[in-house]
Amino acid sequence: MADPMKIRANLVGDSTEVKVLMSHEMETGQRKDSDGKTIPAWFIQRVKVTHNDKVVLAAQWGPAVSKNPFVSFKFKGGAKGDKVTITWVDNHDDTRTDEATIA
Amino acid sequence: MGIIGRLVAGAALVAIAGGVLHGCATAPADTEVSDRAAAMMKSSFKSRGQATLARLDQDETQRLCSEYAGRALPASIATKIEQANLATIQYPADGKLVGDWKSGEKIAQSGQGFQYSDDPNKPAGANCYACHQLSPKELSYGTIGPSLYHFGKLHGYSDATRKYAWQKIYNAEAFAACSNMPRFGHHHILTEQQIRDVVALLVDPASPVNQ
Amino acid sequence: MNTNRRQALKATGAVSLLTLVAAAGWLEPGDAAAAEGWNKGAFETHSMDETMKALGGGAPVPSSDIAFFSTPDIAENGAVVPIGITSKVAQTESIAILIEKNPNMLAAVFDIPPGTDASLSTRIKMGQTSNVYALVKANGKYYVTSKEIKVTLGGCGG
Amino acid sequence: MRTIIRRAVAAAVLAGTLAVTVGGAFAESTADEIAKYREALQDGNPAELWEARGEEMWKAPRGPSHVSFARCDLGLGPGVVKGAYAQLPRYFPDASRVMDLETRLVWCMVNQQGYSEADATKTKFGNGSAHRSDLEALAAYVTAQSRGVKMNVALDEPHVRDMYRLGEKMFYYRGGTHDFACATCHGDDGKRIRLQDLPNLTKVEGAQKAYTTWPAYRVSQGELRTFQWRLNDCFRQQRFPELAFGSDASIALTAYLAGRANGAAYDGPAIKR
Repeated sequence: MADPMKIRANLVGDSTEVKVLMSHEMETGQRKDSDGKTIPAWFIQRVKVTHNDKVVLAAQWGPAVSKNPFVSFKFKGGAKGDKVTITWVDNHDDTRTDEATIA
Repeated sequence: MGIIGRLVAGAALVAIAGGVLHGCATAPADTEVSDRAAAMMKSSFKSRGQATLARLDQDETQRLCSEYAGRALPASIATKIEQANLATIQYPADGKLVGDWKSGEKIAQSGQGFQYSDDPNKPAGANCYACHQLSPKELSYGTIGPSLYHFGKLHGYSDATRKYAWQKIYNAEAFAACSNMPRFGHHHILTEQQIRDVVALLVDPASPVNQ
Repeated sequence: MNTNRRQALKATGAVSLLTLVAAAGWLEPGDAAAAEGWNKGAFETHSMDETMKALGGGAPVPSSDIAFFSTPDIAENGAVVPIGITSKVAQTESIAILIEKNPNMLAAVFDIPPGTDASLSTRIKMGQTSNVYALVKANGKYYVTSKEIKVTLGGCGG
Repeated sequence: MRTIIRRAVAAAVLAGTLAVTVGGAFAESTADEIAKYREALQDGNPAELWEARGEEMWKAPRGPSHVSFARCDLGLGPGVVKGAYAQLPRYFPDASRVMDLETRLVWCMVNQQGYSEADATKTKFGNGSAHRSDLEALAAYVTAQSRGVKMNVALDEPHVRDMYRLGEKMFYYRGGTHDFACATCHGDDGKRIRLQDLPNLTKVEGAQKAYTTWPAYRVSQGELRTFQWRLNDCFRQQRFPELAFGSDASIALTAYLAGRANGAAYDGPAIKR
């Protein structure tokens, strides 16, 4: 199973700033291994961030997103103690969900 | 390099060693640490691919430059190192020192070669851009060595300039004892033709270096 | 990482993923087409024109209301190129990143629901020096700005 | 056709905005932009992913003996991690040897957790999720617990002092096909290789800045790398044979550089090109 994400969610003024690091190879499918065989593509395709069951960010990614992806954004309406939940799904249908408390 | 060249070089280097032993002012304790460090390295490194343990065996130039590193190199030793290395320089039998600058630019860009991770069957590069500015088009250049931009333009497109460029690439220690620059000809890092091409990159009026 | 968050992460493991995403209305449990929420066609294009077609939009209008931030002109390494995009176009619905000279042009699309700032940063890969486009969808229309990012070579073994 | 459309769109975009860099960049602006690049990376360091994995590993029972690192003494007492890295390498009487962090972790894995030496060092340097390195994750966790702690390697301890002096000799040792020593690239102020700044490790400030920012997440590799890796890969590029993991030479050179960094606050794991 994939490693947990590292999520930071901090209240800055009236916005919640979310910063997330995900553990993923984000293999492009363009690289070759030492034997010259193409390494198959393996990357996160969809990301969803929710706060109180409301979607605050949704994304579709291709393999050009860097290995161990990082995203930072802000949304309004969060309060200290609320949960921010992040889910990703990759092209192998592997998935991971983690949550953090707004500080 | 031909066998005769190697013998000459060897003899010259032995001569330096003799001279240094007489004038050696290094404290015994320091020599003892140096010897132990060398022995420790022999047991701590392992041969891998083309990079065998023999690479740790120093020639006289390497030994002296290590010994005096971090302090002033006495002028007499510097002169001896330079003379010995000047004697190693070989010239092409056909006397042609200048090749194709376009090929030279590729050689200057490539850092491949002689690492245990490199394919020994592929030609090595000179990696000039790692340390020098050359063509103004390449922004990613290093500063360990001086800028060589306008090398030919500044030095003049003369036979003397061409010969100096050849010699410097072949064995930089001939002009600057304990230079940071590899001895590309002396250590057979580059072939004769590759050296010609890098010389061309520096001295050909059409080379981007001289634009 | 503080202990509280670590515990929070552990607690999450107990929650069924499906319950969680179903609650968010994102995936329906047992929906065979769930994996198709990814626009495959759009991620296999080689030009702005093709990408726009796959996204279902027309030619984007250049806009000075879109700006890059914390996005250097030169990347020391193409494997990780920081990209920040802010859109001041009213009713911004999504922000996409396109890299002209990558094997496939579209790198990422972010949907921006109401209440979320139309401003985000992430990191993308670039195979070589290229124009990078910030494509914004607002009120059904597309807007774009671009900048060139140079990718440099590095290292002594390079 | 496709190309033409793309160019046309690009041209339209270029005409419509001023966001495109004007050509003819030169050295100073290059340096400025590289500085901006590095700054932009600081915001999120994937090294944290390694730290989190290392923390789990540090606390969990492991190996044939099924024991955690709770009894592993990094020099400040069994299981004490806080500040330990800032005093390594140090002399460990139980092993009769000066050890750096990685060799000490291997020692605990072998002598306490029951691993064979070969198993403990099987994946010294990770390569993707299929070949992850426990040692790199553990090192990320342990070093992060010294963040902000001043480097304080015991140079007055005779064994450490000796390794420091041997390491200094190694630093200046020229060899190989290219005549390189560590000092070739790291013996002068303000130098670069290609666009990478080279710390002058012969000066205290240079050694401090360099040593206190390892381990680091290398964006070029997408991996967290420790100081053992840093030395190993420097020697590869020096065209030397391979520096053996945890060898005396690796510890001597680490002792030299860590000792020269004394007094500076540890600031890793960092993120680097």
